[in-house]
Amino acid sequence: MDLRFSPSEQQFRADLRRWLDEVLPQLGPQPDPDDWPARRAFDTDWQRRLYEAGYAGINWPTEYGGRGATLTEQLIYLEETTRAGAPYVGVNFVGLLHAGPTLMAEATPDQRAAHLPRILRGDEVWCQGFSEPAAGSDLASLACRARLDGDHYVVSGHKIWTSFAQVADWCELLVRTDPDAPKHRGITWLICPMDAPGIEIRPLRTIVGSSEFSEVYFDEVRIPVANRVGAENDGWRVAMVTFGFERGTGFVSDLVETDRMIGEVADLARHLPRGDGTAWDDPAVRHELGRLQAEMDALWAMTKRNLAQSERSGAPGLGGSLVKVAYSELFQRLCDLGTRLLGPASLARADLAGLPSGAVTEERLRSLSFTIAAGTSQIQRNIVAERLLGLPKERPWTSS
Amino acid sequence: MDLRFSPSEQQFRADLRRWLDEVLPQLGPQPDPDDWPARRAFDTDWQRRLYEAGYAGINWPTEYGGRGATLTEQLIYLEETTRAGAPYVGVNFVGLLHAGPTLMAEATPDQRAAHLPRILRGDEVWCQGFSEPAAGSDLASLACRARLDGDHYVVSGHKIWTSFAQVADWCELLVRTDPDAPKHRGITWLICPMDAPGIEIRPLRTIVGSSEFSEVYFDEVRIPVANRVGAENDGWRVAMVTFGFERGTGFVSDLVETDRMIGEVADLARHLPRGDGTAWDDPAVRHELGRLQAEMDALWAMTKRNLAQSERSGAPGLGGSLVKVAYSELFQRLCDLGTRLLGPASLARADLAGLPSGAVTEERLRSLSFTIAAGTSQIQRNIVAERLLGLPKERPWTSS
Amino acid sequence: MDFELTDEQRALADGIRALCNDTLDPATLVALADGKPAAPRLWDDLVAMGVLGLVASEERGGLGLGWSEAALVAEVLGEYLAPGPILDAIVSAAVLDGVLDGSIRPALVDRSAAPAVLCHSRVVDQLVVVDQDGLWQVATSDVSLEEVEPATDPLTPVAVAASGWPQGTRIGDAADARAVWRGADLLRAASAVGIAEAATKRAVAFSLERQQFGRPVGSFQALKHMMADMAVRTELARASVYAAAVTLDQPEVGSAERAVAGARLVAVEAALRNSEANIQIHGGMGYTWEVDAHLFLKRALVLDATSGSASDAAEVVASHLG
Amino acid sequence: MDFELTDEQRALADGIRALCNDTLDPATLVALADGKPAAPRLWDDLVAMGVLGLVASEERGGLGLGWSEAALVAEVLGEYLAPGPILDAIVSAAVLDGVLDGSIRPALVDRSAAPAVLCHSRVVDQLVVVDQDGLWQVATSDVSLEEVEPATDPLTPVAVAASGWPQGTRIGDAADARAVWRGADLLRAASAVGIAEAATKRAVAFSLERQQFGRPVGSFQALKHMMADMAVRTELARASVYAAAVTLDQPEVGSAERAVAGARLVAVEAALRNSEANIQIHGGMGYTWEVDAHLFLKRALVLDATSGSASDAAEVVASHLG
Repeated sequence: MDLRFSPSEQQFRADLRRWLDEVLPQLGPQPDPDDWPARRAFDTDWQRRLYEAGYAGINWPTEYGGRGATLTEQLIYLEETTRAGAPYVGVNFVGLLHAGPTLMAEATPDQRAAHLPRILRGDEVWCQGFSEPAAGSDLASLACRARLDGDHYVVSGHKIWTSFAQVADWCELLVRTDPDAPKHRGITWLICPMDAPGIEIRPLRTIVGSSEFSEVYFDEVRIPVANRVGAENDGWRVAMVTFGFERGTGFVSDLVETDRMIGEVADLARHLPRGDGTAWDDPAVRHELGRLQAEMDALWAMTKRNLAQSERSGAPGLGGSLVKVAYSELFQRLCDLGTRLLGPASLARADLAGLPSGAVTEERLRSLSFTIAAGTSQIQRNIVAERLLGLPKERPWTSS
Repeated sequence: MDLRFSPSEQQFRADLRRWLDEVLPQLGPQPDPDDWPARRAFDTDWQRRLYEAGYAGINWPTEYGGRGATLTEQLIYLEETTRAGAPYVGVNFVGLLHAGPTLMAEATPDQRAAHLPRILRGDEVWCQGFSEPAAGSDLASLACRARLDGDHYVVSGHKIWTSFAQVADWCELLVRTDPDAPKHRGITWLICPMDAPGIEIRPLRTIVGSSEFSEVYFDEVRIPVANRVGAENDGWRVAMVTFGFERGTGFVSDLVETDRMIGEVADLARHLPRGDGTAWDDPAVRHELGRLQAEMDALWAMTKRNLAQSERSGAPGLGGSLVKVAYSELFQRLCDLGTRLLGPASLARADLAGLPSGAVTEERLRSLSFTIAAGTSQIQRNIVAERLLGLPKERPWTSS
Repeated sequence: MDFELTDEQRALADGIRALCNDTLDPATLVALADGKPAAPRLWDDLVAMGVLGLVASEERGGLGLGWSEAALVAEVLGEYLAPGPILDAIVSAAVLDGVLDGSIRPALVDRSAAPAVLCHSRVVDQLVVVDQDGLWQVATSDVSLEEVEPATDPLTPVAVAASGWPQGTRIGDAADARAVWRGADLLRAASAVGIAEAATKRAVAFSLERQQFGRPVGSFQALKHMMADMAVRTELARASVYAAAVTLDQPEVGSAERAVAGARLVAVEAALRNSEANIQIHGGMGYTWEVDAHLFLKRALVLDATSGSASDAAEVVASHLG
Repeated sequence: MDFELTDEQRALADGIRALCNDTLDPATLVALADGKPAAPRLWDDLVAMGVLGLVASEERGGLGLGWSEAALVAEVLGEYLAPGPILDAIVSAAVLDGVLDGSIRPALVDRSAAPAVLCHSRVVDQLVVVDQDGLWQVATSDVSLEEVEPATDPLTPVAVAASGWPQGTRIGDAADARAVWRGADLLRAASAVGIAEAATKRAVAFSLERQQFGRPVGSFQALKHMMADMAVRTELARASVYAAAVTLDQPEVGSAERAVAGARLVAVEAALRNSEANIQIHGGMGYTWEVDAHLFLKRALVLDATSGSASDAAEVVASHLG
């Protein structure tokens, strides 16, 4: 076991840091979160800069133009960019981390050539059309229908929780091509142009009032058969293939942010007047933060173990589910502590009396999504129980 | 809503208190918990005293010689006897609180006459033969077999978790008389004499080393058909009938004890040196105890509400499950705090350095049984979810 | 002893429930939360029904009923997310004229709370300021208030008084101040019980309807047990709040200070945890603005932030230990 | 960076596991817990294998390996509930002669802990006393010790020194004392990881075998999720302990003080919660002496009681915040 970074890893970090120091001041201010065209412009500009500096596709193989970095380098990359406050992957998320890897694994050479270089340069933006109102945790029960009409699929249905739909050029779309097959077997994976006639996008407001997600309605949308990735009715397997691409770095940025926020809440406690001193004088507050930090340090160490194991095996482990279960609830506890400390200042999602109450209260609300999005904590615990511990799977319900 | 006690309730309390003041000093010391003959003698002596003073069968109807007290009087009775440190119901538990009520509801006049007065006077002691090694939470799957042979049932099987088996005269015994019927339908309720040939009792040590429970083995034990209560194969219903007898007082003594123990742990904190002061100077300790006390007060209030509702409806509510879920976990948290406060003194189940470490550490271990015995917390939550909230029942497992 | 609602108490709660059913339908609440003009007649109806005078003495023109009745009303108002400073008005009516006839809309503030935030500033015209020395009346027109947006709870708009609360006119002594604040804490806790109850009902209804993997999600044991815990928390909170209310009405049964602090702890905790669990059970839909799950959490946060700190309440209960 | 065990580390852990499999079968442990004479060759074998010299320098006759190796060994020993002051011996061997050849059996005590309790008093002949000023050697024959029964953990008999620990002979300075105690805390935390792991394995095995309602109890989601949480706690604890061990070996990667305090918090908590959950999952059988579920909880309690208080550890971690 070795936690020291090698000279080449240290060099990688130093180079990256130097570049970030140089480039970040050149960026304009973060756009308003609800101004999607501005967000696209900002995020794709950043992607282009990464591309030019050789950091685009940090986890993509070199054969597809990626950096092909080791997992430790990816960890350093995510750690440094997050710490430095560099832009998030943002609107490039689906292209870089989901659709792109799927195309690498399953698409035709033509399809790859058409999309991968453009994704990498920030020239095209993707969104994901998987979830449906009645198919959340039970994704395979999706109903969005596609029938073959000559050399086109004609798609009708309704997708939900689609991020970036407003500004995406393409959508990785799961549709049901065989309604009579068992639910996992009648699904097909399509590359859907978002400017096709018949697509309607309705933003969905979140509990913090933002338009992070949309509903996307498909009304007889015609998609060329040439846009199909993988075989007809084999889309479930195609969609699952990217899980093998994820090897433990999925939550690195979130952990770095959580670590930072523990420090910010501690700082808040040190500045909040309480009696003759501050909230930090209360051992209960200090110990609660100490425990959160100890668990955070453990999560960080676990991430490094996951990476080391994935690096050796070449396969993803179950570490992601373990990290997500623990980290999402840790973050919720942290935000709960933050608002409790704020007291009356938590009545608004805005900074009051010089306190960072706006951010803390906003995170308090936002944290509710952490145990829901990307696999609820219930689903994650099922995964850990069934795949790691070998406990029995849920059985279909009898109608007795 | 009125929490004031009426003049007659106040009189009842005053009389009881006076009697307890008078009688308790006359009792000998509590016997060793593992000396079962001494425990029987002590507990039945106490029962006889209660009987003579008119407090026996506080919740039994007057027609069976009981006091027929109101629920509020029962609450007062349990509160006062527990606070005064009066003996527990002890070996009389099954007779007074389970077998007796079952006989009242389901037995023949002869069976009632033979047992009820003797139970009330402490002349006979009962135990319960319900659970089996393979039938715990799933009690109805019990396998202990009884076949009819002339005017006797011949019983063979294996019961477990039987308290007082060593000193009981009688056992309320559930046996399977029809192995081919659905599991709830082939069970019969028998009055089993514990001196019948073929019964072997093997004490089972608990994690605190005590012999609170036994396993009871039945090898061709002959029980007269006249000892059957209710119809053959109707024993499940007969056994369930006592649940209707319980109207919210089941946990009163436990709550009074828990309340006392919160005070004791607070007292411990006030005496434990910590730096220049005591553990009580730590706000984290005080707040944790304050929260526990607030929840305890809420449980006590909830018990009073349950009683009031049962008094009006005449029926038991689901209050018992609610109280048990909350109280058992509260008690565990309290004991956890107690041992954490003790630190090195918790290394022995004995008083060290003038601290009450023996009792606290013993309770810490004993508390583990609270979420298991008398319906695990998982079963209790199922009950609350299904019966109070109307959520779907667990379905049988399909063998897919 | 009979710790069950009287028929009169039940009828009072049913009356408020009927009123809320009429005026606070989900569409009205969503419109209000969106800042759209919505005109619930709630306040006028409450004035008309005399509900604001529940605890005010008959000499003051109130009904002179008890805290038990006020707590039952506050619970229902919480369940329906009733907006506006109604609880403050009920408490203030005992010390301030003009509340009962609807001519003023008062709010309570604690001078020691920092920062100095006023809820429902747009409709409040008089403040009852509580501090260690007594009770003070301040006209909001005498306070430099600044609206702050967005409010955490869209149904509870807030403003900040950057330079704190003016001294004001003395209307009561320190004991009055403690009594007023204790009453307000009780009603906030009662309102939290309503939140906890409503969150549980919403979760159960949703989980019975929502199908995943060919079965209602409410049939999965993880969610069943989550909802069982919600029910346990609600019932504990309700018992605790009712006991505290009765203790204010019947001082011989115990310490009002301990009872109210305990009720605040248990009830606000129940409101927070249940409203969070309701969001979790709703899954993605629970994270949307359109579903009302978030409004219960946001109201619970308001109750937590306006009832002093939970630590202080725990300290009060602990001080009675031993 | 490669935070995975080397082949040598894996072989070391496997060796200890094989030894424990041979000498600490369940029957031997139950006999030991019952106070019956049982003669596990464990100590002699550990001496023979040189395991007690894992961290002792080569000049002292030790192996001069690292804390990483010692932590891996302590984890396996915890998993098998190995009795005796083995962890103390591993740490003491770095500062005391005679441990490695088996001629003395040492134990570590903290002078500031009250009351003054010695674990494994029957077999310990030398004490290493840690205090603020330094490190001290005391022969147990110079201490007035009284055995106390029953011990909380039947595999960890205890005695009390009513008049505390004698001053003893100075064998190290304050920095040595801190280093020794830190090493011991690390190994106790590592042993707690073993407890957490073993409790999880036992729970899973039992829940797959035990049938209720016509299905293995491990198929009920409530228990599945309880065990998933056990796995999460174990893996977090393991990562935390390994990171702390590596931090002792490679000081440039972080603060050893913070890392060990964090590992103590996370690992002992995992041992306590997992061993409790294991008892719960076993149901009634988990509450019996015959099933070993209780022994894991009792050992976890010993680790909690001998590692300073969790609050102190949280304070240490908090002091690094900001």
